[in-house]
Amino acid sequence: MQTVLSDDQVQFKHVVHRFFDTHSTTTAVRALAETETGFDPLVWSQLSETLGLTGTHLPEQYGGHGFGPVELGIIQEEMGRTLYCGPFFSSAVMAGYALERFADEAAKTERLPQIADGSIRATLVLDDLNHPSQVGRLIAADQAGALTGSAPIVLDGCSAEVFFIVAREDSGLGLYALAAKAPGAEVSAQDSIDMTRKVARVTLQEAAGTRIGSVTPQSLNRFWDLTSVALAHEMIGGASRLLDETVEYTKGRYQFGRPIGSFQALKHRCADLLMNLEFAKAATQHAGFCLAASDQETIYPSMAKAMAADCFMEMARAAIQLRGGIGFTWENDTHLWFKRAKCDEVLLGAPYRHRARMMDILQETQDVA
Amino acid sequence: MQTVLSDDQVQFKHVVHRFFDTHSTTTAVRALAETETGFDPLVWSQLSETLGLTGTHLPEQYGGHGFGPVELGIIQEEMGRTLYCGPFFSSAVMAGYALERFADEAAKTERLPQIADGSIRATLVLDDLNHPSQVGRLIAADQAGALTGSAPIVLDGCSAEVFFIVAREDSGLGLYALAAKAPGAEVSAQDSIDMTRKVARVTLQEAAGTRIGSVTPQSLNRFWDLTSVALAHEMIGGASRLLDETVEYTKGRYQFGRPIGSFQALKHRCADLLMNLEFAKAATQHAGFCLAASDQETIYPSMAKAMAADCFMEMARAAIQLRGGIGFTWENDTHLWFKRAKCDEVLLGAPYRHRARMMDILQETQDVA
Amino acid sequence: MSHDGIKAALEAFLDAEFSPDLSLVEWRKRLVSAGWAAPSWPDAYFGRDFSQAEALVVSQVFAERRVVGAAQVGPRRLAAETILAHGTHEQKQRYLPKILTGEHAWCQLFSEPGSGSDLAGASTRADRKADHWLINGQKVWNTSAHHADFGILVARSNWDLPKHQGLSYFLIDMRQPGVEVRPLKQMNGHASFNEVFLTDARVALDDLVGGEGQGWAVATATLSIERQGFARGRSQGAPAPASAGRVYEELARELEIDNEPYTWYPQREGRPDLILQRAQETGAIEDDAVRQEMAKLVCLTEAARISADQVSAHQKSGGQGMLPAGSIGKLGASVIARQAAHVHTMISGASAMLSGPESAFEGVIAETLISVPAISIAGGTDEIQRNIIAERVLGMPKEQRMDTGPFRDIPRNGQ
Amino acid sequence: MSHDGIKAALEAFLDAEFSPDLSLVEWRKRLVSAGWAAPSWPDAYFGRDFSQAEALVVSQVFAERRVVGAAQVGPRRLAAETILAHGTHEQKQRYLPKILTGEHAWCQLFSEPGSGSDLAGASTRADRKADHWLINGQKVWNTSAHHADFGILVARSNWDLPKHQGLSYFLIDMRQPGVEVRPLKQMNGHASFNEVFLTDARVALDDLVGGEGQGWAVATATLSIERQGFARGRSQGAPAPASAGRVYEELARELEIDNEPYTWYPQREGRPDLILQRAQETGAIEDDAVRQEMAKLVCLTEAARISADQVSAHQKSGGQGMLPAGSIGKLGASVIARQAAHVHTMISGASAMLSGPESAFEGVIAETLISVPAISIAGGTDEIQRNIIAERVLGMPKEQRMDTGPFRDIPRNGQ
Repeated sequence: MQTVLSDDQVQFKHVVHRFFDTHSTTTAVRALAETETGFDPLVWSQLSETLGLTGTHLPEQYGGHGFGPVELGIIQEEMGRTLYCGPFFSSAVMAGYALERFADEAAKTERLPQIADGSIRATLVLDDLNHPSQVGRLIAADQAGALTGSAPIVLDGCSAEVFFIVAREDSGLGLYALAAKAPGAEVSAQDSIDMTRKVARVTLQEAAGTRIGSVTPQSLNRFWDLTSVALAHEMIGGASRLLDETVEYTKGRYQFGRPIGSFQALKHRCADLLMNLEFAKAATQHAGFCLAASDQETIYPSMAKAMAADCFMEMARAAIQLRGGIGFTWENDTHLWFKRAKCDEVLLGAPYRHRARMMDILQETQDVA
Repeated sequence: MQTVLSDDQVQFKHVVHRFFDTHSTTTAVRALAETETGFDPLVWSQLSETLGLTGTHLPEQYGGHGFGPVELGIIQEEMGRTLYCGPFFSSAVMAGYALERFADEAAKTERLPQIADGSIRATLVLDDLNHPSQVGRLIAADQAGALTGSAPIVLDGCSAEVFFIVAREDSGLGLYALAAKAPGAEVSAQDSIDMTRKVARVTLQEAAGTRIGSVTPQSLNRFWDLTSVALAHEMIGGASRLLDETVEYTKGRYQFGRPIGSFQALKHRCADLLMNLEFAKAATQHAGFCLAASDQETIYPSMAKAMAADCFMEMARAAIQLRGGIGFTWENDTHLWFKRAKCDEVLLGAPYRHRARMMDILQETQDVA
Repeated sequence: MSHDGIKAALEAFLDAEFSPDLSLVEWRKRLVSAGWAAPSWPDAYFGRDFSQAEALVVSQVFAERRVVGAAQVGPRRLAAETILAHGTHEQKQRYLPKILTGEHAWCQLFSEPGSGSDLAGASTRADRKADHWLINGQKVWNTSAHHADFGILVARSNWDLPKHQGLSYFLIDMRQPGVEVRPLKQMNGHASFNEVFLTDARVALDDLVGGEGQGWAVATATLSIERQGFARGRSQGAPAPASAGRVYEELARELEIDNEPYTWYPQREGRPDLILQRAQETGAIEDDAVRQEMAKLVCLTEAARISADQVSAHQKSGGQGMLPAGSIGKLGASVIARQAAHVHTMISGASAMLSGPESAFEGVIAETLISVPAISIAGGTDEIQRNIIAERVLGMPKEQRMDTGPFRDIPRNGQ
Repeated sequence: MSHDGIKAALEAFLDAEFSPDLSLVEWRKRLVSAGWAAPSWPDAYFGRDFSQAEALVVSQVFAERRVVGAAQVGPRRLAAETILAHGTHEQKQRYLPKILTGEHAWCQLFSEPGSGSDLAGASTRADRKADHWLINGQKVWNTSAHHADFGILVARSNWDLPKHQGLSYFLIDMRQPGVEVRPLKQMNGHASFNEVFLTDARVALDDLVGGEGQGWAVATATLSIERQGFARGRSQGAPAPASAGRVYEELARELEIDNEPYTWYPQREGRPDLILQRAQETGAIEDDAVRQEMAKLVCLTEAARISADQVSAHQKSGGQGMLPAGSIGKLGASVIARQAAHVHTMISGASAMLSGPESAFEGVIAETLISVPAISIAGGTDEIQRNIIAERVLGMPKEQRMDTGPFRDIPRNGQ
């Protein structure tokens, strides 16, 4: 199994880094946060068509580039660093992986290429975002494929063109496709703490979905692992950026005749933050390598999600605290990451749920290494 | 309800403080730790006969002084401060409270006065020291009062003259008395991390106990609360002493040309420790006041035990850490408190069990204030 | 004066003078003239030289009879107490009555962008001209400055002295061209504070408090009043006017303006009070991992409450040696808020993301999650509190200072 | 030389010279003479100038053929590498062979009771006499000093220079009347260290390393070797002799003495490896509160392992920028040990009190609970590691030093 990024992957990271550094400045992020759809179509077409990022992790036979969770993690990390605003996670990651893992062959062949090249923006409608075992409690499909129920949190629900919906069936769960504007589907924007990622409630009343696949517990768990690790990378990116900028701030800010970064309390806090970050980053990278290497279930994806979330949240808290009052203002950028941290923390399950999940897997497999 | 100690109680505290300051020096503690029985009979007779401490919390009608958990807490706190070595907690507190709460009238009249004046050193044999609901799993009584089973941890089991034993009966639990040297009772010393408090295993094989009372779930819970709060006071005493001495140490120890107490990392750590101590102390005192005021079950005893234990343990860890290597040596006294902290932490239930118990009570009563 | 005597005199006054149909200002003018507006103040300055116990009798009568008292809330109280203690006879005569009547609102101009924790490092300039002081600089965190008529201001009048010695304390008219007030929006969307830009603003020579170079001593007095108010404010809260009549309506409007900056303050404390109900509603209370964290929170909130009760019981009985209580309580409030936010997050799960009308308690929990960072900063950061506890309570040695020379030579921001 | 060539030459040598019936010293003398004892050392000094890759081939052959190599474990390695790098020709000739053969054991005499974290604050005196140095002072934390024939010693030869400039580095004969070694018992009952009292002890003028006043530079080199060894030691461990014959028996005895101070070292790391089994045995694994803490521990141990693997992969591929790895890993080890002790305590409950034969894993858990405090102190406290990380990795500004003047004027312990 891989231990560190290959030279090619490092190269790729530089390319992606430059792109988001240029196109996802905090000025752009602040502007997009104020819009309804929350993304810039031009940047979207550049990253999907020109750079092909949306297809990175999807199989070549369905229009993707055939790379895996590691390369996707690189993209997510850079997006988290710059708080990229756009439907990448909802469409390419959530909907893309759902199709790849749950859809039948025909649906994949028809629909994955559109996700992979970004020409269609889809999103996944999951009625629970806390734990895979709770999915399907709120949305049900009848035998004709009519979907009824509601999902309170759907990423980019207002701007997506297509919904893929996981719904409870007589036995088990099925995957359904539905045009966003289809009769019986009602979409209402929800206010989120994190203005840089839009969410909506999707309510379905006998909406005529097309059944395109089955969701098994195994495939749902695998999906959960893949998306959790992608999200963990986003959090690591955000946390790294915050640490860099916070340390810089303490070097330049003077109080009591000295830079505040020379006060031992701040130095030690930053040292602890770096240790947490290094550990969470190692865990997250390793989870990506594991997913890339094998389909076997391990503790690492949940471990990565739990550690990255705790790390990002702790980092965001510290980033505000170490700035003092200015860190609590709207004008200062720190809160943008703080709010992303808070939402990422609970999206796909809060840390304590992932720790519980780790222990379940650990007991099943009894094999940590 | 009381909020702070009365003038009389403060006066009492001074008297007790002076006594243990004089009679429980670390030299004495170290010497007693090396003995088998772990106590000095002379000091025992002074504190029981001369000062009457053993009867403080027991009712006057049974030879006690009729004070309550608050005055007992004062004694325990001073004992914790000086690591007093002797059977006070096992005999006066555990056995004394067990008699008072579980025994029938005749047994109280006969036996409590001997506990109260310290002329008999008894101990309580409980087969579980983690949670009241688990008591009685290992020791059973048949209808003739023959006791069979084993308790792995009995405080001062080797030096006690009488055992009071809680045993499972056909329905419920009973309290039994047994001479320490009675046939069928086997006592073997156990090594404890804390050399300043002796423990033993008591194994019973058809030992002919005298049934002297019944143990109801309510009375067992009350007993658990009373003993937990006494123990919490001991821990607060130990933690206070450690903080005082650690702060003094940092003022006098020089590294890098300055007292280490001037380093902000150490100052902030000590500030946090003081806050923890103040909170744990407030909770512990309040628990004593609650127990003294009413028989009603509240969250405060378990809260006190959990907070005092976490505080003492954290304090002990810091006391070693802030001394550096010297704090890890046998010659330095800090480890004596560290080991007491570790054992007190788990005696009568580790903090997490008391927190769970708090929540059970909280849900039952729905009334925090 | 006997307590009964006070009561009788006050009730006679109220019977004769109070009417709910008076304007708020007119009524308070009567209170001020009679010495009932601030009875613990000196006879010479609108008061009656009452002891604290006597003043308490007055408050009780006001409360029982639901009579409106003097304007007290907000920074105006800091200004009043400071002027009373350190002001000149003329300043007292000029400013105090209109503070009591509520005709003049005040704000506090101490903090600066470049000196947050280091208040004595203020670098707003006060240059002495022939007949006035000329003020230039920027202040920040100025609650209610946009409503204020006057401000209490700390500025540097001498740059060659060490930092604490070069400050002076002024009373500044906020309604002048050189003073620009801009609202400062926080990360939780509220704008409770302002930035104040001072550009060739003027202060009359008479409006210096405590003498040139005495600014730090006077500011310290103001801060101490503020801290006492913080402790008191938490247990009392403002009395809610409940009756009909012009005086009550005008009071309600005054309080609305005064309290507006503080509407989210309960949220910055983490709203531990909502935890149990939320956990029961969502069913999270059945989860043992959540229960542990809830229990830890209950331990903290209860211990903080008990500890505060013990401190005030000690103080009432004239006890001492509990000075650190303020800093320990403040540090505790930070820990509580953090733990409460943590537990709220666990309880809400993925829906903790939501902040709109559909979210828990109509957005109160969401506002809590993005307000708690304030508690460990405002009014002295946790780091400052820990310094205070370590040095003043535990007596640990101070660090060598790097800022003892002439102020102009000290490295600072914006240089 | 090609790797195959090395292998062939070495195997020929072993075929000709090695016999399990040789005495350990006799066999190692042959190794030293032939340059196979330390092949990466210079040709001129008992080695073969081999690259690391070439030396690895040698190790592999030794391992495959289960042949005993040079004495390497413990402080003797620090002495050897330091002498090799900074010693004189005569020192190398005199001391290195007997280190390699194991005839001489060494110890490290750096730390003092008055200077723990502040190693450069050593105040053991080295006074130059006509034909020797006279040493007076006390050292502490000297592993294996009671078995040592020689010690590497840092002492102060000049009190008028700043602290780092007044130190010198010596090789001292431990078998002389002026050297008294006393065991130092730790709180866990082991005595892994010693105190060493130096009273008019003598060092020959020739036994100064690196010149007078160069002590800090040489000591830094030794410490750096120690740190590398710490990192390596954790992954390798000493090869266990498994065959019969005199040479193996003598090696077993040597290793027993060398390893004796370290028997409890696994316990100071918290024994996270025993958690799962213990939790299953006691049933605590079914408790959700315990599971959360177990999961946190697994996160830490696994992340530390993965992070260390990444660091060594980077280093192998010649990567850089990962220098902090040592301090971060060490800080992580403290956190892990603390959490492991916490979880062990939860799992054991009241029986965590017990330490005798009846206790869990025959006392190993109990020893763990009273050994973990060492991990955050030994080899540089957590506080020192955090300083290093903040200053060297994050580039945060150093604090103003209070100890820059002549050493005799610096406030210090025991003055």
